[in-house]
Amino acid sequence: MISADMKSEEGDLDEDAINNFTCELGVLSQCDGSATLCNGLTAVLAATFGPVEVRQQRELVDRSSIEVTFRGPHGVEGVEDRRVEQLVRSTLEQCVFAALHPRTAVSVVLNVLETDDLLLLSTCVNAAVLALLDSSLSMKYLPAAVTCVPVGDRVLVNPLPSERQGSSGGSVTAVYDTGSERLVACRTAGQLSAEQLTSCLREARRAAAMVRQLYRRAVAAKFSKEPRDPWAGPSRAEDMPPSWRRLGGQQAGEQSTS
Amino acid sequence: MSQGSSAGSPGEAICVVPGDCLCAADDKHVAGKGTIERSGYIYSCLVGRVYTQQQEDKTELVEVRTGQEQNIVPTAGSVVTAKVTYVNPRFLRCEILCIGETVLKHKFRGMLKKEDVRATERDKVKMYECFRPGDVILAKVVSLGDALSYVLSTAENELGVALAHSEAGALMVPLSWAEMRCPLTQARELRKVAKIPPEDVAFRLARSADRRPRRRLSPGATGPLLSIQHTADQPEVQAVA
Amino acid sequence: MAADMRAIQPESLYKLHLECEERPDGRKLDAARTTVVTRGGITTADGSAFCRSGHTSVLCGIKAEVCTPATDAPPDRGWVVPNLELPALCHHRFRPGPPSEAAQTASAQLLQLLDASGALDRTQLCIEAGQAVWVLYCDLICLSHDGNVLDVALLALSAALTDLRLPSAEWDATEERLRVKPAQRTPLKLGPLPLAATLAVFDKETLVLDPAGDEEMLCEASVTVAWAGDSMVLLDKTGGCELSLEAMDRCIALSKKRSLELKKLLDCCTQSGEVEKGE
Amino acid sequence: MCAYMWAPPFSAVSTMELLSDQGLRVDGRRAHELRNVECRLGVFGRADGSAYLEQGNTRVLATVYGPHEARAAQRRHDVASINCQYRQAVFSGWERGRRAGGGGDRRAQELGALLQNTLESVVLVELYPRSQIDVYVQVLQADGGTYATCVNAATLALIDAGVALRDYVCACSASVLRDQPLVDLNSLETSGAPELTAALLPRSGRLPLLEMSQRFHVDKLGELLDVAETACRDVHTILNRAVRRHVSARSSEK
Repeated sequence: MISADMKSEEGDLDEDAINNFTCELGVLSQCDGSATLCNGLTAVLAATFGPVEVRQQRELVDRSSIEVTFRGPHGVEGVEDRRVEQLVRSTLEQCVFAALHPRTAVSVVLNVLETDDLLLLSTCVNAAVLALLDSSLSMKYLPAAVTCVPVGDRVLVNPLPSERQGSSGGSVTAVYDTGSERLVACRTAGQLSAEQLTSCLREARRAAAMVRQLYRRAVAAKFSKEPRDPWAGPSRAEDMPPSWRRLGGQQAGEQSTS
Repeated sequence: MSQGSSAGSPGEAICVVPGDCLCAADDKHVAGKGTIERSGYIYSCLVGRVYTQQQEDKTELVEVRTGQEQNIVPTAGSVVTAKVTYVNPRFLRCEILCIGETVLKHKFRGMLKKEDVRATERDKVKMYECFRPGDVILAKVVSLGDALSYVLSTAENELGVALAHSEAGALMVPLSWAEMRCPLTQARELRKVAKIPPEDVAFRLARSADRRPRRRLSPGATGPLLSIQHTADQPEVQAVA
Repeated sequence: MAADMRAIQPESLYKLHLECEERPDGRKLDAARTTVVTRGGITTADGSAFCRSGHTSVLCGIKAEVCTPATDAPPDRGWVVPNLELPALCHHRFRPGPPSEAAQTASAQLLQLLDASGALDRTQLCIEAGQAVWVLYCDLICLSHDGNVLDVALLALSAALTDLRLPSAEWDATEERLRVKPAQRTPLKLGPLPLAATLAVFDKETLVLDPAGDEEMLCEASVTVAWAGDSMVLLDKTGGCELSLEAMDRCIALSKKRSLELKKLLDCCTQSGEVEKGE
Repeated sequence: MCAYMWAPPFSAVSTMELLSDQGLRVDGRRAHELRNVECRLGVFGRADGSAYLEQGNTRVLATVYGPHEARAAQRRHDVASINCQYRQAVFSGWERGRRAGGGGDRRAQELGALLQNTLESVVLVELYPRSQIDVYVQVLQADGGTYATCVNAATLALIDAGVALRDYVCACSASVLRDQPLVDLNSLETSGAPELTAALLPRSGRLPLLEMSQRFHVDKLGELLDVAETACRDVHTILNRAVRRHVSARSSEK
């Protein structure tokens, strides 16, 4: 049933942008929502708590305050970690319906399991969104983050380190609202020409729609594991369409170690 | 030491600096603002110009005026404009933004207790039916209060909520002393509404937010300036009980 | 009892201003504040610059020190260490204490911008590979904070780098010690320096260049774009409302124009001195 | 990483005579002469009061915020509390100083507390109960007499802020070299000689601060104090002239 809906709505998109993605929702039991997301060599575990009681200092009278804690792979906290936190927090502040829970806090914890640095930022944003989806917090829209690297005239989307030969070191990480296709956040690194930036931003917008599909499948896969849920789709892995299968738990582990 | 340039020319006030001796503190002279009386003399404690003022008891009040914004702090009895930040069933907290007509550079914290909301039926007051966070209120300072904040009161017709936004986010129009209406949804919300005197056009203009002027603003234009500009086409005033 | 609209409803007042396309300080939407660059004011530093844009002022002083490169670092490259301080002195919102998160991230961003621009070839800072290299401690102090500190800080850093004169130093291999002649000084060879422009976004579409402190507090989003010559070295849009790609294109064009103005300002005063750019 | 230090530019002079036979000092001043003073009030529009002061090569910026609502820890119910912070820029000296912040710099903390005590003697704190006045001084370039310059700059900033003061407070440093008292030392002279810093309320002649480093003979103290007091009065004359000029400029603008 869900698969038919998806086909009609999303059509057949080229899926190069999310080829290297694996994800799983609800991996942790003690938090309100959790997700792991692997993108190539980068793996992030996200957990959300909330809405919970808020510390007096951070209390906001008209909405809930969103706190993001980022734990890097090395355990040493640095300034770069704060910048990742800032970007994820500001993205979530826009998309979460914070006004529904005034005077509360929603806290998101991001744990980096593995990283190749380039894709860290976009993976963190996407993992945080998946964890929020898992926690069933109301959201205004689904943001999707994509990292693009210009190489010559081409633009690579979410490239693996092996694919980045010949790049000048510039990269663009963009977060889009997948509904209105407007830019939520953007951060670049290295040198880019204005044309490269423009083509990266446009390419990222196209790829963000694919990340949205990934979100849909992840949620569908979650419901498929919960047979009591009347919304559940196929319950056994064999019944799922082939493209869904790699979203299963064991495969995710295998991919991240390879 | 050089005396102020204006000292020589008669008619113009003398320029003084802190520590300057102004005159003897005798039966005829009383130390006013910006001065200090010490060992029989009146000294200046600000940089500014000296002004004297004849008082009713035939003494002269000696003042030093700086000609710029005075550093004022709230005192008991002054009417303040404040923004509500926190409401609970017993009291509310707010930030004091203006004292009288002076805009403060630094905000002060204020507190309004449930029993000071109105003068009658004080025990039936429900805080949530009078104020919401984000409301702009007019209140009078009752006392300096405890260590944390100034204690305010709205127990007068002219005091209470001056500006409030509805749940839909629009500026609401007052209907009576206890109700306001949202112009977007027509929903009514309860507030302890202040009766704004007709000459206070700044609030009236702000309340009728739909009628925005489409004319050039002078740089640094502020509220009172706006109100003077628009007294001619003053918007119709909603009846306030 | 007439209360000031500026205090009570800054948002509505600002909207009125935007409708008239004129900002509270009298600027047009795409106009920057008057910017002043003064070089070489601090005689105890090896290079210094003072930059002011409206009420925002940043002072940058560079001190060069010699150190041995660490074993895991490239032996023939020196270091640049920018550090931006936002002391309590510059704004009443700040309190005395350890450096704030904003100051730390801004310092990191300055280093990132300088590295990305490639303006400074760090092999110039090498005295003897593996033995002695220069470390440039670039300390920036914000003296007055009225919005848009990063742009002004970056301008101050770039100007101070052009003002920097390194003492000539030689490594004496036989005695294994360094000989520094502080009297003989040479400037660095610099590529295109990074220059940033920040825009604030109101009403989802309206772009406002070089926001002042109040505008920074009221705006829905802000976009910082930095250029080094013709290439973009940073586009940072963290937080705030969503933007259409057309609005982003306008951001890029406006920031490019502003960075060219700033570059002209820097070039004008390559000789030590003060240059003012009137708006 | 080991740091190599190279000689600061003036090391060659350190053996030179600080006071020539003609009675001239290294920078050509006479013994009782102050350095050139430049000052401006109201340099930063966003602060309640600010002042920039140059005494020779020592450059100091002071800003004042307040009186505003006091933070809980500093609140006093009957008077205003004065909160001072002293900061020295890391590039202000010939050798790069330690980074400020984190409360690590003991000397800066001490000078902040000292400044607070000095200013409490002139500010009419009883006029602003339960409030707080922040005075921040930032040394941009240090060439001797930094503390004295900070006191003078803070006075100017308080005046600019319109905070009620009993009087000016003016400070100056003094020293003794080969039996000859010197005033307003620069960093070269400080390195070799004892230093006395005095602050004075010129109208009442009171000394709210007296700080000494190194030793000198007690018989010299009286003479040194006289010299320091005269120097403080000279500073007062200069500051007073600047303030009056500022006020007349401000009123002519209107």
